[in-house]
Formats: sequence, C-alpha cells, structure tokens
Amino acid sequence: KDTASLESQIKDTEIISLFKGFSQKLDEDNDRRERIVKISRDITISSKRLISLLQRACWENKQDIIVQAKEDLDKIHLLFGTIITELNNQEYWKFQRSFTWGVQEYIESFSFLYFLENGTLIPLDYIHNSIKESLKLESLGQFSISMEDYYLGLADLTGELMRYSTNSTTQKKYDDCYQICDFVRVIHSGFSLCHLNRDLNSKLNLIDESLKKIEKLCFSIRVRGSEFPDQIMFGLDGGEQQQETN
Amino acid sequence: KDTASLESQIKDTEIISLFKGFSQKLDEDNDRRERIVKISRDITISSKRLISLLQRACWENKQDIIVQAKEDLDKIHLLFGTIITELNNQEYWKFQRSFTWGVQEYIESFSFLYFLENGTLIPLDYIHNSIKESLKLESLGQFSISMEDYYLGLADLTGELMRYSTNSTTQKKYDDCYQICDFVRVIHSGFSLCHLNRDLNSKLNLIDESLKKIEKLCFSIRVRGSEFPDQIMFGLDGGEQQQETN
Amino acid sequence: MDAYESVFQKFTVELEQDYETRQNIKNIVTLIDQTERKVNLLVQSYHQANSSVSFTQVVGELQPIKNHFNDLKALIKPLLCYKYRDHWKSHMSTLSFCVLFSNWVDNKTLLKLEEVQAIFGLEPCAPGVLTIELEDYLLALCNMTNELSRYCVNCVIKEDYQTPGKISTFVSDIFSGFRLLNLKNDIIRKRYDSMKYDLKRIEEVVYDISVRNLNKKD
Amino acid sequence: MDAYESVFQKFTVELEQDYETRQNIKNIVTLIDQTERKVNLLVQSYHQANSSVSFTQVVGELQPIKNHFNDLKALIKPLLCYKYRDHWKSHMSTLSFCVLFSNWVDNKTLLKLEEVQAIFGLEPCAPGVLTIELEDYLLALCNMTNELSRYCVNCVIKEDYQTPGKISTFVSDIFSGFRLLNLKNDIIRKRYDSMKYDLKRIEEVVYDISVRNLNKKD
Amino acid sequence: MDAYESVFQKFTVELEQDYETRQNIKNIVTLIDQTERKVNLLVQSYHQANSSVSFTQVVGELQPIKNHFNDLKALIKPLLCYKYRDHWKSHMSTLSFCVLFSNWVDNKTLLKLEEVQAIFGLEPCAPGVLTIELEDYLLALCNMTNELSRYCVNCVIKEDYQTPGKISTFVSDIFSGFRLLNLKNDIIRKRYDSMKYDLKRIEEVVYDISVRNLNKKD
Amino acid sequence: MDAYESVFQKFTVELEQDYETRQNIKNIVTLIDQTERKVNLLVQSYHQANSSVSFTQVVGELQPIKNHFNDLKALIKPLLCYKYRDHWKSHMSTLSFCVLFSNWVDNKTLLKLEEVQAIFGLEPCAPGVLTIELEDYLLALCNMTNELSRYCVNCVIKEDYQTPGKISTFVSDIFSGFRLLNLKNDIIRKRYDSMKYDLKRIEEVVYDISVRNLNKKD
Amino acid sequence: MDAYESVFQKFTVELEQDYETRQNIKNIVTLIDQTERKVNLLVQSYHQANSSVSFTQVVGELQPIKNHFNDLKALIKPLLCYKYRDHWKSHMSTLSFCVLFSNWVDNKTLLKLEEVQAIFGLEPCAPGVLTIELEDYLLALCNMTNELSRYCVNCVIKEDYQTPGKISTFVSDIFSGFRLLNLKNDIIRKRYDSMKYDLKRIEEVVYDISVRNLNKKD
Amino acid sequence: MDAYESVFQKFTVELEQDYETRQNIKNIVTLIDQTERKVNLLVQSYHQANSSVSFTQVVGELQPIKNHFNDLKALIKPLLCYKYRDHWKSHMSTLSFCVLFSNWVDNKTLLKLEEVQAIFGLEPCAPGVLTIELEDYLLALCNMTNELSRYCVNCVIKEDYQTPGKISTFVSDIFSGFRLLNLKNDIIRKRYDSMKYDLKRIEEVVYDISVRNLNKKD
Ligand SMILES: [Mn+2]
Ligand SMILES: [Mn+2]
Repeated sequence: KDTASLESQIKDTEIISLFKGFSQKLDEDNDRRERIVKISRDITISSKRLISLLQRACWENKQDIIVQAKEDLDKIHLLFGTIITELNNQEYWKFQRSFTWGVQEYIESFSFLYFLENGTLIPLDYIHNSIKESLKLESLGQFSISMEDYYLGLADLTGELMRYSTNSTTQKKYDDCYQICDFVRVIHSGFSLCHLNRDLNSKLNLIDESLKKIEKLCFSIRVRGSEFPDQIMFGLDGGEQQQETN
Repeated sequence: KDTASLESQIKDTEIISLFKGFSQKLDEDNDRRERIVKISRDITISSKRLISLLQRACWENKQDIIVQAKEDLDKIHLLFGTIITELNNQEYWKFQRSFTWGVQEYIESFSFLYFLENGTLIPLDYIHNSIKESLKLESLGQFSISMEDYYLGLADLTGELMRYSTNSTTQKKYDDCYQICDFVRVIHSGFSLCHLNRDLNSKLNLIDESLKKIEKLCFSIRVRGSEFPDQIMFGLDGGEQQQETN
Repeated sequence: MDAYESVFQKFTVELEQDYETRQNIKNIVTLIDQTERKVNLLVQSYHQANSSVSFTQVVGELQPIKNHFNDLKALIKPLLCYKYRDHWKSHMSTLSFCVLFSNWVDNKTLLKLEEVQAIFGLEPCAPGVLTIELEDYLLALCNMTNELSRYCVNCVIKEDYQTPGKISTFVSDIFSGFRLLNLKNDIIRKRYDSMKYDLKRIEEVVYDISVRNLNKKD
Repeated sequence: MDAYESVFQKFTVELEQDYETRQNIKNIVTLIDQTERKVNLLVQSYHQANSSVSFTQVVGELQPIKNHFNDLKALIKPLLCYKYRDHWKSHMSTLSFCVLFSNWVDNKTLLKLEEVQAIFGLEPCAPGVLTIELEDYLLALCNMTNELSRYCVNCVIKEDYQTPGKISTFVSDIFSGFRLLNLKNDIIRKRYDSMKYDLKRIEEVVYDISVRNLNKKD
Repeated sequence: MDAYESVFQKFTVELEQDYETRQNIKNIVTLIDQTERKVNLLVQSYHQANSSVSFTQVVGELQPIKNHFNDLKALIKPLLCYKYRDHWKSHMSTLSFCVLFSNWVDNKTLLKLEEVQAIFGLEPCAPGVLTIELEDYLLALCNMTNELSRYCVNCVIKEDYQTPGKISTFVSDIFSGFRLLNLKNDIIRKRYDSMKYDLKRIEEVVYDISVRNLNKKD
Repeated sequence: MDAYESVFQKFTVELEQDYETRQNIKNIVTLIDQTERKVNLLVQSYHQANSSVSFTQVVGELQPIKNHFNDLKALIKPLLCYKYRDHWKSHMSTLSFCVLFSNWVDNKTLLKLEEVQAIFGLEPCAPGVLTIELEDYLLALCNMTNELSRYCVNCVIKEDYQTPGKISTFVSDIFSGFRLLNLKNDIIRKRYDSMKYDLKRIEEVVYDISVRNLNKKD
Repeated sequence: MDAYESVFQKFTVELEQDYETRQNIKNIVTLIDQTERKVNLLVQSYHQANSSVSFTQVVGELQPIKNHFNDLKALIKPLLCYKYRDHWKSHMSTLSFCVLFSNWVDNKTLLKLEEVQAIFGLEPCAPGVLTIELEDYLLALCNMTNELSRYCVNCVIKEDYQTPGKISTFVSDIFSGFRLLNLKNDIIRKRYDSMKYDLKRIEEVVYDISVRNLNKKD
Repeated sequence: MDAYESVFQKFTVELEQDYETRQNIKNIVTLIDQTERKVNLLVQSYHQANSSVSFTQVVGELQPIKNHFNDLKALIKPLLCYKYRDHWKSHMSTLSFCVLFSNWVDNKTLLKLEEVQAIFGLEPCAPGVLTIELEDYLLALCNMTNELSRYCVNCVIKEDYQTPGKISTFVSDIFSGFRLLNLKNDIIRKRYDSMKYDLKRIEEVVYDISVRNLNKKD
C-alpha cells in the first residue's frame, strides 16, 4: 500500500523531474563550496606558519628565511591552483565568503615577505604573476584576487609589522622601526580617506591600534637616544647592522 | 654578519632543543585537530542529508527509506573509523570541541532512524555496537561517545520530530503525532529535572518550542476530529495506514 | 614612501568606484521596487471577492522592469554580478512570485525558471549572468505556497469549492519536489520548513469542504 | 513510554553524577588555591629590598598540594581528565610559574617540565594522565619572563647591576625558543606576543646600566 | 583650571536649562501615562463578553490629557518641538489607537487624523506645532488592525458572527492603503509588514464562519 | 608587608565570616532546589493525558522545604535578610508558581500571597522578614498565566472543552489586575508585557472550541 | 481599497515630501563628507615628521563647506531644524575638531564655539538655527584631547620636547572644565570618561621627557 | 476585572510606597553626587605643578555630606538598608577614596575604615547600619593605589624625587595586605588584579630615579 506515494511521484514526472535537476545543481554547488572551504583552511594554516617564520627574520639570517619563505609560498600557490580549478567557469564572488579568510591570510603573509625583501608594498599584479609562475600557467583565467580581499589582508599586515617592529627594537634595528612607522602611516591614511565597506571598516580599529603602538616604539627609541646623544646607542651605528648583546 | 644569531642558537642547545621538541608536539596536536575538524564537517554534512532522507519516510515507502538510511549510516560509520584512528591513544575530551558538532548531528540522525523503526529511544550502547559492526571491530578501544554529546544530539532530535509530526498531520497519520508528543514530553521532563551544563542548558529552549508545537498539532487534530466525531477523519481509519488525498 | 603612496591612490580610486557603483545600483533598485510594489498590490487583489485581475495584466505592469534590468546589466561587469547581488536579490524572488502566483491562479500551470526569466527579458542561468537564480525561484515557490494557503481560505469565502482541491494537489507536488533537495541551514530551508504548515492548512480546508459535502453541492 | 523513561532515569543519574563530580573538584581546587596564594605571596617578596626567600622554602610551602593532586586523581577517571581540566588549568600554570621563577632567581637554571611535574608528585605527560601539560608549562614560562622584566627593574633599585644581564640572556633564549613554535590564535600566542615587550624592557635596563657604566662600578 | 573656567561655567548654565526642561517634560508625560493606562484598560474591556464600554466614555476619560498637552505647549517653544519629541512620541500613537479602535467598534468608521487631533484639543500638523504627527497616526492604525484581529476572534466567542466580515473589509482596505505609501520609515514599515498576518488571521475567522454558514443562521 | 598586616588580618576574619554565611546559604538553597525540581516535574504532569497529580500531593511534596526555610531564618539575622536575598530570590517565585498553578487547576481559585506564604510556613511580608515578597508573587503569577496558556491546549487534547473558558476568564482578570499596577520593576514589566500573548493564545483556543460549538456538546 | 484611497493618497504626498527633503539633505551631506575627509587627512599629516600643514591651509580647504551649509539652511525651515539634525550632527563635531586641533597646534589657543561657528559662516546657537551646537563642540573637544595624546608622542619623535608640556597643561585644563559640567548626555559622558586616559598618557610622555631633563637641554 | 481588583489595588499601594522611597533616595544621592564632584576636582589638583590643596580643605568641602547621610538614615529603616544600598554604594567608595588619598599625600598615613566613617559622621559597621562597608573601603584602596601610580609620575615632573619611593613602599604593603584576603567578591578581585600594574608602574618610576641617582642629588 505504500507504493501509492511512489506512484504519485512517477505520475507527476514534470515537477519531480524539475526538482531532480534542482537537487543536482544545489548538491554540486554545496559540494564545491565545502571543498573550497577545506582548501581555504589549509591556505590559512600554511600562511599563518609562513608569517611566524617571517617574524624570525629580524633575529636569524634574513636571506635564509626569505629563501625558505619563498619555498613555502610556492606550496601555498599549489593550493590556489586547486581553488582555481574548483572555480573553473564559476564566479569568484559566488564563493568568496568561503575562501576570503584564506586569501586574506595569504595576502598578509605574502605582503609581509615582500616588505621584508623590498621595503615597500606588494602590488596586486605581482601577486597574480607569482601565482601564475608557481602554477606554470599562462593565465589565471577568470580568477583574480579581489581588491577587497587584497586590502583586508593588508590591514592585517599592519598587525604583523607592529610585532616585527617590536622585535626590531629589541634587536636595536631602529631604522627599521622608523621605516615601518612611515609605511603603516600611509596605509592608515589610505584607509581613513575612503568610504569603506563593512568588512574593511571593521579593520580600521586594528590599523589604528597598530600605528599607535609603532609610534609609541619610535617615541621610546627617540627619548632614550636623546638622553645620551653623544653615546652611540648599542647597535645604532648606522642602519641595518645588528649586534649581539649577550 | 647575520650568522651571529644562528650561532647563538647553536650555542644554546639546551633550551632550543627543548623547544624543538615542544614545537613537534604542538604541531602534531594541531595537525591532528585540523584533520578531525575536517572529518567532523563531513559527518555533519552526511548526517544532515540522512535526516532529510528520513523526513521523507512519512510520504514515501518507509521501509525503502530505512534500508537506504542504513546504507548511508554505514558510510558515516567509516568516517567515525577515521576519527577513532586519529584519537588512537589520545583522549576523547582533549579533542571533543573539534568533533562535537559532527557527533551531535550524527546522534540526531541515528536516533531519528531508530525512532522511526522502533518507536523508542536509541540506547547509547546500541550506537556503539552499530559503529563496531560497521567497522568490523571487536572493540572501539578508548573511544566512546560521551553522554553529553549523546544528549545534545537528542535535544536536536526533538526539532526533527516536530517537523516529522507536522508532515504526519498532512498525511493524516494522527496516531504518529500523539506518539511523538508523548515521546518528546519524556525528553522534555528529563532535561528539566537535571542540573544541566551550559551546552545542554542552551538546548532547553529548543526542546520547549518543539514540544509546544507538537502539542499544538495534537490540539488541532483533536479539535477538528471532535466537530464531526461520527465521520471518519480521512485516513484515520485505524492507525498506521495512509491514503492519498489527490 | 611615494612608491606605496601611489598604490593607495589607486586604492582610493577603486574604493570610490565601488561606492559609486553601489549608489547607482541603489537608484535602479528603487525604481524596480516601485513597480514591484504596484504589481504586488495587483496580485493581492486576487484574494478579494470580485477581483478582475489577470495574468496578462500582471505581466503588462511588469514591463518597465525589463529596462531597469538592462540598466543594471550595463552597469555591472559580468564577473562582479555576485558581488552586488545582495542589492537586488530579494526583488528577484518577489517578482518571480508575482508571475508564478498569478499564472497559476489563471492557468493552473507552473511556470519554469526559464519562462519566468524570459518574462523579464533575462537570460538563463550561467556564470556571470545577471538573472533570476535558482535560489530566487525556489524562494518564490515558497512564497507562492504560502500565498496559496491564504488564497485557498478566501476561495471558500467566495464559495468557490473546486479550487482548494487543485491547490492541494499542486502544493503537495511542490512539497514532494522540495523533499528531494538537500538544503543547507539557510533561508530556503527555513521557508521550506514552514511550507508544511501551509500544506496542513490547505488539507484542513479540503477536509472542511469534503466533510460538509460542499464540493458536491455546486 | 516506560521504555524510554528508563533511559532518562539513567540520564538523570549520569548528569547528577557529573554535577557532583564538579562540586567535589571545586572543593579540592579551593584548597589548592589557598596554598597557591600563600606561595605566590612568598614569590612576590623576591622583588623586595631585603628578601630572604629561597627556592627550598617555596618548594616546602608547596608540599600540601601533592595531597590535593592525589585527591583529584582518585576522583577523576583517567579518560575524563580533559573534560574537567578547565577547573584546575589556570592553577597548573601559576604553580609552575612559582617554582620556575624561584628556581631561576636562586640557581639561574631553567627547570624542565618533567622536573616541575616531579616537584608536585605528578607523572610525565601522557594521554589520560592528570598532570601539568605542555600548554601550562609554556604559559608559566610567559608569566616568568613577565615577572623577570619586573624583577630586572627591582634589581637596579637594589643596586644589583649584574643580574639584569643574565636575565637578558635567559629571556632572549626563551624568546628564541618560542619563535620556533607554530602557535594558534590562543592564549599562549597572546602571551608570547607580549613577551616582546618584556624583552624590550629588559634590554632597556641593560642599556641604562651599560651607558652609565654601572655594571663596571661594583 | 582657571584658564577655561568661565567658558565651562557658561556651558553649565545651558546644560542645566536643557536638563530642567527635560525633567519638566518627564513630569507631564508621567501624568499623560497614567490617564493613558486607565483608558487602555477601558479599551481592553471591549474584548470581554458583557462589556458596556462606549466611545463616549473613552473620550470622556481622555479629557484630562487636553490640559497636559496645553502644559507641554506652554513649556516648549515651537522651534524646540522636534528636539524633545522623543519624550512623548510613543504616547501619541497609543492615545490615537485608543480613540481610533473605540470609535470603529462603536461606529464602524475611521476617524481622520484631524478628527483625532481635535479630540485631544490639538492643532493640525504644521512645522513646529506640538501635535499628533502623520507618523503617530499611521502607527496607531497598525496597532488598531492588530487589536481588531484579536477582537475578531472574541466576536465569535461572543457569538457575534456579523462583525468579523466588516473587520475583514476594513482591515483589507487599510492594508491596501498602506501599500500605496512609499514607506521609508523603518518602524512603520516593520509594523505594516506584520499587518499581513493580522489580515490573514481575520480571513481565517471569516472562513470558519463561512464554511459553517454561521453568518446565515442569525 | 608588616605595616598593615594586622589591619588586613582583621578584614580577613570579616570576609571569611561573610563567605561562610554565603556557603551555608548555598548549601540550604541546594536542598530547596532539589525538592523544587521534583515538584516542578510533578506540576508538569498536569499536562499529560492520564495524570493523577493533585494539589494535596504537590503541597505534600513541598513539606521538606519548610525545614529548609527555618534553617535559613536561623542562619540569617533579619537585618541582613536583604543582603543575601539574591541567593534564594528566584526560588521564591518558582515555588509560589507551583502551588498557585496546582491549586488553580484543582480548585479554580487563586491563592493569595498570605496563603502561599502559609503553605511554606513563612510569615507575612514585613521589613527584615525572610518570606515570599510581593515581587516574587507577581512573577509567579506571570509564570502561571504562561503555563495556563499551555495547559489550555492540553485540556483540549484531553477532550476537556470546559476548562479553557475558565482559564480565559481567569487570565483576563489577572491581566487587568496587572494593568492597574504602575510597574517600575523591569523584570516584572517585561514578563507582564508577554502576558498579552498568553491571553491571546488562550482566546484562540476558546475560539476554536466556540466556533465548533464543542463547549455546548458535552 | 477605494474606501480610504483618497486619505492615503494625501498621506503619500506628505511622506514623499519628507522623503525628498531627506534625499536633498543626504546629497548635500555627501558633499560635506567629501571635503571633511580631505581636511581630516590634512589634519592627520600634523603627526608626520616633515609636515608643512597650517591652520590657514585647513581653513582654506574648508571653504566649500560654507556653501553647503547655506544650501542646507535654504532647504530646511528653522522649525524643522531639529527634525533632520541627525543627518548632519556627526559632521558638526568632526569639522569642529579639525579647526580646533589645527588652531591649537599652530597657535596654542582654544577657539571658542562662536569662533568655530564663524569659520563655517554659521550663526551663534539659538533655537531653530542650523549651527554647531554646544553638544557638538563638547564632542569635538573630546576628540581633540584624544588626538593631542597621540600628537604628544609624535612631537617627541620629531625631537620637539617643549610642546608635550603645553599639551599637558591644556588637556588638564579642559579636563577640569568638563568636571564642572553635570553631564547627563551619555555619549559625551562616555567620551569624557576616556579623557582621563588621554591625560594620563600625556603625563607619561611629559614624565619621560622630565626624568631625562630633555626639556631643559634645548 | 472585578474579581481581583481589590487584591491588585492593595499591591498598588505597596509598589507606590517603594517607588516613592526610591525617588527620595535618588534626590538625596543627587546632592551627594554634586559635593562629591567638587571634592573630586579638588583631589585631582594634587597632580598639578603648583597645587595648594590640603587634607583639611578636602574634609571641609565634604561637610555638607554629613547632613545628606543623616537624611538618608532618617528615610530608611535599618531593616531595609541592604534593600536600597545599590543606590548609594558607588558613592561610598569614591568618597572614601577622596579622603584616603588626600590624607596619604599630606600625612603619609593610611586612614582606617573607622576613621573614614567618622569623617562622614557615620557609625562603625554593624548589620543594618547605613555606613561605609568594608567592601567600599577596599574598593577605595584600589582606587587609591591607581591614583598614586599617576601621582608618582607627576611627582617626578614636579622634580619631587623623594615621594615615589614612599609611594612604592606604601602600595607594596597594601598589595601584600590584599593578598592575605580570600577574595570572593568579583569586583574587588578584578580591581585588585589590576593593582599589580599600578605597583609595576610605580617601581618603574623608582627605577628611573634610581638609575639616574636623582634621589641622591637633592
Ligand atoms: Mn596576523
Ligand atoms: Mn536538526
């Protein structure tokens, strides 16, 4: 007697077959979304580790660390390759919520690396080219990291630079601090001039805090350097050099 | 000149080698946690799909659906196998936060299946035995689903039963509604008698809402049945039978 | 410092462009909203006792929206369609609901997604295409079953005892369709959950009619 | 209904047992807290000008805690250790801090995790063992560098110009160690982040001493 | 401190004046609230089985409020009316609701905004005039349809099977009226959205009466 | 440390006494809580189809609480009653709710505050007297109307079509009573606001019975 | 629908007028916002090492705003000033902050409310006058002390050891001034509470300069 | 409504009395607040360079408060003291702070709780006595150490290099004292936890003086 209901389904082929199509499409999207979320988590974790490696650059051999970092970055780019495949013929923005955390963390790590190497801000084009290179692709197709995700990552970069400048102070690399201070001020100004969307707006506080902490560091370098201006502050004998205190 | 810092590390083998050990241990735990989170997400998704299959039982051939559900459940048990392997020699509670959502959703789906088949509450032992059977294991070792996760899943079950009883009403399976009402009342009483921890306490509202909605359903069956008590309400000709209205 | 200042100059320009695009979208959406409001009022009049509204009339009133959609398409690059979708999303389901409901009441058939898209001069779903998405269509179906459960009640008030049975069959079919979907915990899931109550209400009306033999009186 | 009523009877019993266990744990933890408070007071007196506190004294005062830990172990099944860990977690790091700090000031050596565990009569880390976990030890190290940055300042007030240099070397080493760890966004990460400021403060003290040649005066 | 003392002293005076005005407004509003409470209780009794309340009685009980409004007007300069409006705003809609509901139940007519204003001795809307604003009146209409959906149910309990149909027509008209408005105001919009549920409930009642032919029995 | 040691030592004594008192209160309250939970479960069974619970039984189960209250009174000086009231406050309203609800269902009468106090062997309200306060009683009334709105539904399931009408009259009276109070207390005010929804829900039940003439059939 | 159509048609006109006024205000405020953002960026550059910004330049950049304010005044009747004030309120305090801060840094004087109003071509406070209100000015002072606490730090980076002392005296005076006010306004009160931390931060900077005698070296 | 009207009428009286008492308390507390504000301003001036404030002056300014406390006592029965304590609680600790801080700066002694009570004409602690409680005094001590850490910084600015050492000893003693207390009270515990930072700040100041030999120069 239970077959009655099955019959009703068979009877009504039109609506049911319509929904069978819907079902397939929804499942496809959801499965794809789930796969992207997982890759995004992996990108986040790898990027965080990359950042924690880069923080060591002010203590250990900077060049060695940069070399290591580039290798790690290459591996992260492979994960981007998977996302690009998943997004094949799909829209970036349709799935953006599912991988934005990963992209932000990646931008944070890559822009940190770039700053350490070149002392300046990484352009978005450079990021795209690096991904292409790692994946040995001519073009990324429709994929391109959105401006929003790029700037969200840069906002987080200020937090890492704040940490890095504190490390620099303990290592008496005072010029680095002043340089970072100028750099973060530019980011700060850029953010405060514009109409930000909600996500970017939520980062304003972070940038503000980072800048104030960096300024406080520069302040304490200056105030302590001024007390014995004729003495050479340990390690402050002309820029990039460093010296072991112990 | 940067080698100075590297030297300092080599110099201080004791602390550094200590931390190298720490580093390995922390990475192991974090990697394991990350893997468990991913499996837990898969369990959640599969369990949700199982529940949505079971909701169809009141419309379609119940036996067919139960057979299908058991197959799906078997696949979920394989995922539990992976968690058990990951937890090998580790503590359940150390990683509980990482897989509790998956376990809850699983309990919700399994207890729903069991209720549909047996009209009663699934015992925790039965769950453990089913996992063992699916995995063809003699014992689950240290692994056993915690009482908390079990009851958290049961709390969510009341929500699904509320949905199911509404479906039953549209199918004129009125006895099912009364049975579910009694069943959910017992769960409701059980929860309100005890000192609940915070997680369980947060489910109280859900159970309350579900029960009230089910009572409202029984109310409307009764009030409508009473208006023409001599008429046989469509489909209400003695219990489990069902009838197509269209 | 100049090096990265230029980057931020670009940043500023890009963000302002984004802001401007949003403003333009909002202006177009306001126009869509005005027409939608009128059509909705028209659709509501189906519930009244002596209503003369027809599907043709509904579609006619919706014509201006074609132009608004064209304006939107001209404004937004295909790749950014999903980025701004939140601005017009809810209108997609409401507009679809209007034609779906009106057509069903008049013709007792269900318009397919492609048919609804065609009414608004929109293309079929494809990546980068601004159109009514499957999600919008499903939400419109949910709105429709809800409105039909109300319509069912008003049929009886109007002493039309035949339509409720048809509504019952139709909504029951739609509900069977939804049962096949694996819904996430999103808005469609929530709306689908409440569809059961619509179905229950409709069954009750059919019962009330049957038990009193009203459908056999006519 | 009786069938599942019995299940809930069990439910009630289990939940009440859990509640009771928590109550018992709280009572023992209260006793641990009292001793900890006393020892902490003792440790604080290291900062004072004419302090006579010693590591032996600190360890002596901590003796009663061994019994409390044994009571806890008797109370809790090994498999449930992590379930209840939140109740005593913070004490594990505070107690470890006390012995680590006191020992370093007296002996200028770092106690290893196993040594700290031994002082409290606890076993080495292993699944199901109630003991000081790596996480607790790392937090204790964070507390320790923080306290050492304060101790460093107070050394100068006491006109001890030699210790700051040793503190600097030691904290710098600890910090190098932490740099090797991949920390998640948890409490240790936060504490480690602030460790930089301790290190910076200590370096400043060493600078102040150097620049005034105070360490060469003694 | 001396530097800017005189400046801040001046500020103090201004701030105190503002504070005092607000206190005075609050005192008057407390009196309004008391009368409103009583009238509301009276209006509620319309729902009871053997209620003898009448529109005349409601208007009579509201008389004291005229004086309170005059006091408010004497206190506040027209230019500052909008500055302080938040203090009495919510009372404007509740009071309007009371007379609108009571009058409809007794006379089955809708009082216009000007008529409601006249009952309270208030002038028609104009900038700077302390009166019931359009916004208050619209909110009162929302309250009224909500209360009518409840009244409709209670009519059936009292075995009055004619009124529900009238309520249905009336609320349906009000609902159509609102649909014409391009509502930007969030509160009214939200209340209007929920009006749909009131209407649906009323239709259900009319349905129940219809399907049982109760309205034809009398 | 020596400087103020004696002063702080004195403080320690006072703080310990306060702490001990609170611990003793907590222990007694735990016992009250246990009985309350059991009685609450008993009261819940009124909703079930074949329930045999009676007011006498409820009052019987509550007997142990009399002793607990006596212990509390012995422990706390009248002057300190308000200092510690937060510890038992919430139980006062829950316990009152149990007897109020049970008595109403059995006898269809409302117990007065003094009668409820008497059941627990407590004295009438007076400053410094440990008893059920007016506030607790009002909260219990709010709980009661909420529970009655659920009980009303369950009466119909049990095919009792007479009680809902009585509940409607009773809750309507209570609701009117509350409206007389000038509620400043935020908690009661909030609960009272939601009482309106309880009343509406009850009216809906009475409506469903009325429209089908079920109350006249028996 | 016909019944009340004319009434609602009338309402539509009124609501549309209100809506249009708001749109016009928003358009003007957008222009104010653009200039404000630019000036704010200019003011930020005071913190930089080699900044050439001056008060004259700041005032110069603000000129366009005079016209915008004139447009606003032309648009809004004095009687409706308070009705729409929320639209421009926050800009009043930000703009005031810009001139107050810039002027203090350049001239070490505090502009009075009337002086700030004059810079924007606004009239003194009076009911119904669209201008910078006392509340806006007080908020601007709060913003100013906060920005000065940051500026103080940046002075030292620029090796200016004299200004921090002046900032300290100034902020301390402002703080004392606020203490005289009986603040009822929650926003200002909250901001004033955090002023204490600004002052403390400034004192710390002065301390660091003092203890090293840097202020006496120049 | 009639059924329980008399009962609720009785409740009204009680609730109104309570409300009135609270209003009276609030009025007195407003007066206390005004004096407190003035005295606080006076106490703040200790931080300034050329301050002439003295303990005698502070106590003098506090005189009016004696009367306010007497009014409070006359108003509130001892049995209800704890019921209403929340209204004046926070003032008790602020007022105590003022005299404690002022006295310490002038005389370098700590006033005991009884001495502070005497200054305000209040009796020693006893149940039902409206006075400064131990809890208030402890909070005042917390406020005091916080203010002293700021005062310490300002001493150096004033080139007073002797006081910081005394502050250091004093705060260290207070800190040790608190450590003896088994703090269960969450607010005090939190404040006490932050006292560690005050102490650390003070030690930093003493360090700065020490390392530069400033205290030996005078
Ligand atoms: Mn980061
Ligand atoms: Mn579920």
